[in-house]
This record gives sequence, structure tokens and C-alpha cells, in this order.
Amino acid sequence: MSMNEEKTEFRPLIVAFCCNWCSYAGADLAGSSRLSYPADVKIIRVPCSGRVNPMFILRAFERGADGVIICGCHPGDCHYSTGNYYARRRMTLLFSMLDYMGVENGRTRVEWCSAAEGVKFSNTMNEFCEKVKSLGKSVRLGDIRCKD
Amino acid sequence: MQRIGVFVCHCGTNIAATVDVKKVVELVRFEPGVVFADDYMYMCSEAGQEKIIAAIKEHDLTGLVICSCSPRMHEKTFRACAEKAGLNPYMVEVANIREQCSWIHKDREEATEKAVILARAAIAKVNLNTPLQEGESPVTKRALIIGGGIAGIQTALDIADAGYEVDIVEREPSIGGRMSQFDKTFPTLDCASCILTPKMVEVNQHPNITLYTYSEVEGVSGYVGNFDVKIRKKARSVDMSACTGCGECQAKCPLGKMGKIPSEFDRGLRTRPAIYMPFAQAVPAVPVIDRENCTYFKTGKCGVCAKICPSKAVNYEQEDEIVTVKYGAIVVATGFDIINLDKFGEYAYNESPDVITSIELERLMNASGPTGGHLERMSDHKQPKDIVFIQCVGSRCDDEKGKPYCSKVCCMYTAKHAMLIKDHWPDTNITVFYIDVRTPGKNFDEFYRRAVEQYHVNYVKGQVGKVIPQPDGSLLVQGVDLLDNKQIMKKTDMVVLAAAVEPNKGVRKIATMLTASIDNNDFLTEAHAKLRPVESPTAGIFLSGMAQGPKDIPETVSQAGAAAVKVVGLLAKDKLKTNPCTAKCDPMFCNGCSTCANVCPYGAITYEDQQVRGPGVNETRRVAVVNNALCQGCGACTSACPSGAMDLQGFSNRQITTEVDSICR
Amino acid sequence: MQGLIDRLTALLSDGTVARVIGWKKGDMAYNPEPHMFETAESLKDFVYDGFCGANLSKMMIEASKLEGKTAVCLKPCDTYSFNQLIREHRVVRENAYIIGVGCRGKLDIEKIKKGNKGITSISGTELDGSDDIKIETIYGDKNISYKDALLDRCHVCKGKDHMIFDEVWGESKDTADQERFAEVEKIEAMTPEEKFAFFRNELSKCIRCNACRNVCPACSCRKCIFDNTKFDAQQKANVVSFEERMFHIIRAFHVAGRCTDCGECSRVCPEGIPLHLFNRKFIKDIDKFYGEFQAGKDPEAQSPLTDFTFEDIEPGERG
Amino acid sequence: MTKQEIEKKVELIKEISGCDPYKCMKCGKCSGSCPAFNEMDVKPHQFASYIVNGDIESLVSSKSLWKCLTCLACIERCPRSVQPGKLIDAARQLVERERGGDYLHAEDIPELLDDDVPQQLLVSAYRRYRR
Repeated sequence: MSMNEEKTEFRPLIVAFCCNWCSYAGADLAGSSRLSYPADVKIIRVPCSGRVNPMFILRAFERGADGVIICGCHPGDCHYSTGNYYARRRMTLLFSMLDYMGVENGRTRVEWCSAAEGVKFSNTMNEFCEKVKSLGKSVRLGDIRCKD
Repeated sequence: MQRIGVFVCHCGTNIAATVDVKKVVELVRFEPGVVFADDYMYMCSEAGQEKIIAAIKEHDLTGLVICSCSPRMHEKTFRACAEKAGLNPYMVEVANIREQCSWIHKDREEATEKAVILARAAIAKVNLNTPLQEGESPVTKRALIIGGGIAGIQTALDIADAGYEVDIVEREPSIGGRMSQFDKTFPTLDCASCILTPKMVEVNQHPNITLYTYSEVEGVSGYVGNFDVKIRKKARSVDMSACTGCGECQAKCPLGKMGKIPSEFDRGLRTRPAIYMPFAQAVPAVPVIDRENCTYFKTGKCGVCAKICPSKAVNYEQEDEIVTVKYGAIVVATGFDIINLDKFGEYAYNESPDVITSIELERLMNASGPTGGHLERMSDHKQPKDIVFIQCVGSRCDDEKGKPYCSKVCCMYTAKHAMLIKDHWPDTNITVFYIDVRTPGKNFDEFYRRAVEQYHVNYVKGQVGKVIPQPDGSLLVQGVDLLDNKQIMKKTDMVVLAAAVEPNKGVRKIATMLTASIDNNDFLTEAHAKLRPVESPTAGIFLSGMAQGPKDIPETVSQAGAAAVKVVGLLAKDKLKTNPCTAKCDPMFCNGCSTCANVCPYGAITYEDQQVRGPGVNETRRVAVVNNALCQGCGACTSACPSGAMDLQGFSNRQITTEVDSICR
Repeated sequence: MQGLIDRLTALLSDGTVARVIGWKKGDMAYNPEPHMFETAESLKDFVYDGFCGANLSKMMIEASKLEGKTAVCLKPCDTYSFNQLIREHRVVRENAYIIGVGCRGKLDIEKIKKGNKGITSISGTELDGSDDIKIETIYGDKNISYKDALLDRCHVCKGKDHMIFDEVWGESKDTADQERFAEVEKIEAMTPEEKFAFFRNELSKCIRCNACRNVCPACSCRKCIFDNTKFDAQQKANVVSFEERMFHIIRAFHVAGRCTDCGECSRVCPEGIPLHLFNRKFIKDIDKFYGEFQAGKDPEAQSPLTDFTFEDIEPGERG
Repeated sequence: MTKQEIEKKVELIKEISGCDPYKCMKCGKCSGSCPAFNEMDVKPHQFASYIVNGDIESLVSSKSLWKCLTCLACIERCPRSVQPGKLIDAARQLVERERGGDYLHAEDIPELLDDDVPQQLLVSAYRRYRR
């Protein structure tokens, strides 16, 4: 590779945990409405935002994710009636802690997105990608052994 | 090690146009566990499924990954396909490479790369999948209807006619609900009682229906097919079996003549005695004693009703009774009320007795109402010559004063009111202030046009800003005619407010007991807005009538029937399959701290002392046990558990972790 | 102190309790160790002085399983932990006879050792001792103020009331004279780079000895998340620093809403890492976001993480 | 005015008023409440559409701009939180600012601000009583 060659654009790695009942369906709707968002976002289906164990988020950062977003049902609309309320508290505290340790707030996000909100889903992903991109590569929680 | 087959679908060009399907097949072929990979034009087609079945047999596959459309679309299809080939259906994972890949990305290389990553994640997950068995649970062949209005009545009748037992729980002393308060019904102007009363009687006499009036649901536990419901039968103070409904007690109650207790049924437009039936056609025709107002209960003196009752049915000693009944299905038909108008001071509702709500107008026009059907002003009992109707009072309102939705029924009932008044008293001058006239429905617009064309009701597009009571007893209405762009100041005799409807108070409490979801306006949420409109997302809970959203009587009755069919469909089954993706506790790690039970929305977690044996551990201790029939698989317990003892089958900690890993590889 | 020993001896002798959990004299003047005394004779080694910082509530987990009652000496701050353990069904209240011992703050030997080499004995650290403590070293004697030698945690003491007890022994003296969240606020004000540098520096000292986990009364799981193979969080060797970060975030998160801020983690850390800064950050956030909450104050109170309100703030918002 | 200028003014009105004219459903409750209705050329229920359509020119040169009594009736009663009174007040602000007649000291403003009180009220009160 020549020294002058322009560095390829930084593409963030983003893990999205989506609730099966709302935002996963919202992502499907974004798809069937052909609303694009960057391929950097990879979705993991979970039964409820309350299923997202903080361990998963830390794991993602450890393995080199640059941003993690959790999407669940709007407060009051949880399929299991209360899961998202617990998720909200859990993530509020976890994100605050990550921020406290120097992992910028912009790398973590929770969004409430219903099955009908394909547009919101795609907008959220676009916004979040931009934000993470502007923060650059996440190195603070990464396991150096996991990357070459 | 699993033997995994990967099947990549082209979905015509839906996937293949942006994802290089062949390349995906080549790249995933060497993933750990994969022994077979192939692609096909339409995986979900019969030929595609045959291909999968053949591959399972030929390569002795233990797990499948289908790269295709969303699992919400065809996961069921592919699971059934796997089952056909003798594979456990829960050994199938779907990688969503259509909705979440090919349809949203344009760059072929990028989309292909993402498809491979999604496939890898699914493969990694399947490697950790374990066969899961759907359990079976029996079905109690009895349904509960909460609410005895027209919605509940119709649902109950339809279920009962299908041969199943139904109980109705009604908070008020009589069934009938809002509809029993109405005078006539649009668009055909039948008399409400004439069409409702026969149904109420039918409910009362139906061998399959049991009525719990003056009762409330106190607690619900259990799950679809097996609910345990606690019902509080409030003390009526009248023995239901002895009472003949002669009405002597009501007539003799000293409080009846004092006129101090406003009648709820007549919306406070007249008073009632302390022992009362809400209305003459009440079902059951048994009065109740309102203990808060009754002199006997307040002072211990009086006792007139007990003395004069010819059948000795009055019983002051009666106590609330709590019964627990098993049900297979529950229908919520809690109905509606209108909003409180305290925040709309501009309409002077609390200042002038001649500013009334539409429901009050129904009572005033009803032959059995406080005025015997003669329309008169409550202030001076004169017949109003000029009436102003104001639409959208609190409906379509953005702030906390009102409701953001359209109440749906007001446009039609206002046209009805206007026409009925004009019919009886043709010289009455009627003005309707409206924002939009909304009349979607069979014969609805024709109905409204009749009010304008035949009855010459004056419809003004615009709103009223203020109603000012005048010293001479009239009302000054300040409004606007937007089409004329003129402000209107007009004197009138009566103002009728089309107050917004809202779900009955207490429905949130009921929804919480049922773990049925409810929206910001306290309307119950349906499982799918279009395809499952009468079911709650919570299995075994069904919706009927206004509790689900604003609707008129014909719509309510059709929804009631639809809910009944769904209930019957459930009760007709002898066994139900249960979701095998439930939580599971590893006693080795569980320390019995109760954190999981605190977050479980279904009460599915209990604790017991268990002998725990393992490396370095041999003791008896308190550990969590999950009731698989109650657990719905939300996983709240798994992320609350401090030691990671709780895990969710089908979405296990290791499965999700490995998905994260393969995405971040 | 003799009064306390007499009382404990009486309890043992009359059969009220079968054993006593307390502190036993160490080999130095400043290292008493938690101990379970089974006989009245053994109580001659019982000690309660300024170095008895150890929180004994956790020992009741095992003691709860033994026959008969156990007398346990709990300082005011330890009673919070005990309440929390009751809430989590880890100890049996009926099996404990709680002696709420008074406290005038506990001493940090590192502070005393600073500038005082060759200590041979320390005196005046008892509950009823004087405002100064006397240090004898091989280089001569010295007096230092009790207050100056306090553990940092005692300067932000939650108060000297026992939350749960059967009887109280000894007078307490208030020691709180600093802002509890001042240190946390200092870090919050840093830039992300500075925050990261700060924690990297601190946590790089971690040797994964697990002392913090083992001493923590909230970390009472017989086998815990770090033993669990399902998250791959087990057996993290100290190869690179990231694991310490992970370990401590996970640990702090796991005790969030349950941590009583007893400060034992920081006290026992052999590397002197201010581990309480994690826990206290969670406590500060919980107080700010969900209203004041002190774990262990009320054993009936719902933990903030297993509770919610409809109007909770959204993640990312900062109150 | 160029398109950009108009857009800027529309944004400014939205910012000053804190109201979203797009929420208006044209029910007319404002005009049905307005005591100065007959004095106005542009009626209260039309304010929102003038702003939505970018006809700021007509709005600021209308009689209504100065006829509004700031009685708050429309603000109180608007069911859609469009609050025409705040919109017209914002338009007045626009004119005031252009005239340079801003006697307020910037540092005093936070003290005086109250979301519910139209700024016009503050401005006029200040002008009247400052000496």
C-alpha cells in the first residue's frame, strides 16, 4: 500500500439489540419500506429489552464494537408489561458508569421504537452511526487480543 | 458438535439483487459446525422446503440456519419443515438477510459482507441450540367477561350460545352499561332499551351464563387456559334469592324523598333512595343498599326497608364475599365514560345547569329519564327554544386537558340529537359548532345530511371560545364561523357539550392484573393493530368494545362477536402448547436472593430449599424454581440475576454472547 | 472493651447464643481478624478497637446455617449490610443476636505507618480511648490524632445509628466531616480522556486477588458471575488491563442498588485501588435519578434496579 | 424577502413562540375566543397558516399585529398547543427587534422569562416602567 493512499473511511461496528415485539419488527418495516441505514448496524434479536444483560454490552465493547444501541418498546407498551422499565433503569446506570470511565455517552444509546416506527428506526440508526463515526474507533474497553 | 445445514434464499431478486447469494454460501461453508450449504430461489416454497428436508436426511443435519426474510415472517414455516424431517423445530435459526440487509443496502459488496456476518451469527447460535419441547397445559372451559355493557353482554351471549360457560363481572348493581342510559341509537334511531333489554334478560336466563353484578375483579393469577380469578362480590345487603324485585323498599326509603343522593345512572339529574335499583329494567332486578349514604349504616337507626320488605330479603349483616374461579380465557369489556370537564372552564359547565353533556341530554330525552322524556332546562324547567351543540370538547386535544384522539361517536350522536329534538319540537333552533364532521360508516353521512337538509340544523364550521351565563338565565355563546370568517355572539337556552370519551377508570388496574398492555390513553393494546385486533398481546386475554378504542354500538357488537369467536376457538382446544423458550434456573449458581421474583411480571418464580451438590458445594439452600406454564420467556429475570443462574432457553446467555462475538469478529 | 467481653461471656454461658462472631487479636497491634469464638475461654483474645474495621455481617451467612443463635458484633455501618443480607435471604434474622457496637471511626494503618517506621505497639485506639493515639516505635514514641488516622470512608460516615440490633454496646462519636460524593464529582468533571487515564492508572494495579469480591457483603453468591461459564467472564487472568476494567465494572454493576457503601472493598485492596469510587458513582446516580436510596436502611425497601416508575429518566439523560 | 430570509424568520417565530404552527387543526377556537376579532384583518385562526405558508410579510404588516390585546384567551384555550397569541407575539418581536427598540438588557432577561407569559407583555411593561 502506498503511503500516499488515502486512508479508507472509518466504518464503525455497531451492535443493536432489538426487542422482538417492537423494534425488531420496526427494523423489518424499515426494510420493507426500503429505508436505508448503514450496513455497520448488526441486529441481534432478543425477546425483550429487559433481556439485555449489561454483560452483553460490555462483551460487545470488549470484542471491538464501537457503539451499542438497545431498542425496546415505548414505556408502557412492553409486551411483557414491565421489561422495558427495568431495562431503562439498568441502562441509565450502566451508560452513566461507562461515561464515568471514559467511554463516551455517544457510543451507547437506548431508543424506544414501536413495530410501526420504521422511519424512526432508520433515522435512529443513521443518527447513531454518524455519532459513533464522529467519536472514532472505540479502544477503551477493547480486548487487544481479539483484534489483529 | 452440531451438523449444521445453511440454506440461503434468493427470494427471487429480493435478496439476490443486492446480496451475492453464491458468495454467501461459499463463505459460510467452512464455519464451525457447518456440513452443508446451499442456495435456492424460494426457500419457503414447497420445492425449497423439500430441498431442506432432503438435506437433513442426507447429511444427518442437527441444526439449520436459513438466510432469508425476517424470522417474523417464516420462522414458523421453517420450524415446521424441520419437524417434518424429524428435527426438533427449535434447532432452526433464521438470519434476516432481506428486511435487515438486502432491502436497505444498495452496495452489493457491503450487503454481501453483512449477510455473511448475519449468517455467521446465526450459525454460532445454532451451535449452542438445544432441542426444546413444547409443553402442554389443559384448558379450563369457562370464560370471564369483565364488564357487563353491550360489549360484554354480546360477547357472553355468543360464547354461551357456542356451548361454553361464561361469567360476567359487573361493577355496578346492574348490567347494561352505557347503552342502557341512551335514548335512541344512530343511524336507524331504534330505542336503545328496546334492543338492549331483551339481551340483558337473555343473559340473565341463559343456562351457561353466571352474573356477578356489584362485583369486582380483585386479583388474577395463572396463564392462558388456566386463570385463577378472585372476584369480590360486594355486599348488596339484599338477599338475591329472596328478593322479588317488588320495589317497595325503594319507594319507602326515607332518603328517597329527601333528594340528597344523586343518581349515578341519571348522571346526577335526579336523586335516588339509599336502597335502589339503578333503573327500572335493571338486571338482576334486585336493589342494593348504598352503605355510604344509608342512615341505618351511618347511625344504626332507621331499618325501614328491612321492616317493610315482604320477602324479608334485606340483610344488613351481609358481608363482601370473595370467590375464586378458574377460567380459560378473559375478555376485557370495561367500556368508557366521558372525561371530566373541570379543566374546560370556558364552557361554563360547572357554572350553569343548562350547559350539559351529551349523556345528560340522553337522559333528558329518555322517556324513563328524570323529565319523562320532556326536554327542558334544568334551571327553570322551560323547554329550550334555541340549543347550541359544541363538538370536540376535549377530543383531538394536544395538551393534558383533553385527549389526543377523535372520540369517533360524537358527530353521529349529535346529528341524532338534533334530529330527535327537531322531530319532537320542530320550532327549536339548533346550531352545531364543529371542526370536521366525521361520518365514515354505512348510512352515516346520509344520516348527517338528513339533519342538515331535512331538519335544517345549522352546522357552523368553527369552535366556541366561551359560554357566558347571562343574568336573564340565557347563555351567551361566543364562537366563530370560519367559512364566513365572522365571529358569532349568540344567545341560546341550552348548550350541549360533546365531551371526549375515555376508557373507564380502573382499567389500568385491571390491565396490570392481567398483564395486558395498555397505551398512553389507557386503551388496551391489541396484539396486532390490523391482524389481531381483538386479542391482547398477553395470551388468553381478549378485547371487546370501547376498552380497546373509541367505537360505536354496531362496531362494538361486531368486535364482541369477534372476541367471542377467538375465545371459543381457545376453549374448544383440550390442550394448549406452551412456549418452550422459558427461563431456567441453574441451582448451582442460584443463591435464592429473590431478585428475579421481584422483576418477574408473571409471578412464575418461586423458591424452595434444594440440595445443591457440585465442586466445592454441598448444601441445602434456597433456590429459584421457574413455573414453565407461567413463564412467558421475557428474560427479565436473566438480566436481573446477580450470579447468572437464570437463563432463558432459546435466547441463552451463551447464545447471545456468541452472537455478539461473531458479529464483532 | 472488658464490658463487652463480659457481656459476650454471659451470653455464651447462659446459652442465649452458641457462638460469637467478633474480632480476635492479631499478631500486630493493628491487625485484628474476624473470628468465630465458640467458648467463653477463647474470648480472652477478643478485641474491639480502632482497627476493627472489618464488616462481620457476611460471616452470618455461614453462621445462619449452624445450630443455635450466633452473637455478632456489628458496627453501625455493618448493620446496613446485615439488613441487605436479610432482604436477599442470605442470613436468618432469628439465628443472629446482634450486638450493635459503638464506633468512633476506624483507623487506616497506612496513614499511621506513613512517617512512622518500626512500630512496636499502638495504644489508645479503644472506643473509650483519648483523642490521640500513642505509637511506640523502635525510634521512639509519638502521639498522633485519632481523627487524622481515620479511614477515608469514616469521613463520609452514613451515621452512627444501628439499623438493626438486639442490644447496643458503647457510645459512638460522629466522624462525618466530608462530602460523600466529592471524589466522584471530581472525576465526573474530567474529560473522557482524563477519566480513562485515571481509571486505567488505578485499575492497572489490580492483581485480581479477589479480595474485594470476597470481603464484599453484597457479593454473597456462593458461586458468582465470575465463576459462571455462560458469559466467558470466568477466570480472567491479569494479562492485559482491559480485564480489570471489565471485572470492576461488572462487579460494581452487580452490587448496584445493593451496595451499602461500607467501603470494605477499598479497605482490603492490597493495591490501594479506590474501588468505592465505582460503587459510590452508582449510589450517586441512583440518588439523583430515582431519589435518595440507602441500601440496607430498610430491609423491606425495593432495590432501585428491581423497581421503576413510569416517568423514569431516559438513558443518556443526565438528570 | 428571499426564500432564505423567509425561512429564517419562520424559524425565528417558532423559536420565540416555542409553538409549532403545523399542529394547528384549524378548529377556530382562538377566533371564537378573541375579543379583538372584529378589529383584526388577519384572524387568529389564520396566524398559523400565514407562518406555515411563509407569508411573514403580510403577517407583520397586518393590523392584527397591533390589535392583539395579549389577553391570553387563545393561549389558554387552544386544544393543539399552537397558541396563536404566542405566534403573533413572536411576529411582533420580530418587528421590534428589527426596529432596534430593544431596551432590555440581555442579562435581565432570564429573570423576567416565564414560559407562559408572552414576551410582548414583558417588553411593553419594561418600556413603560423603566424610567
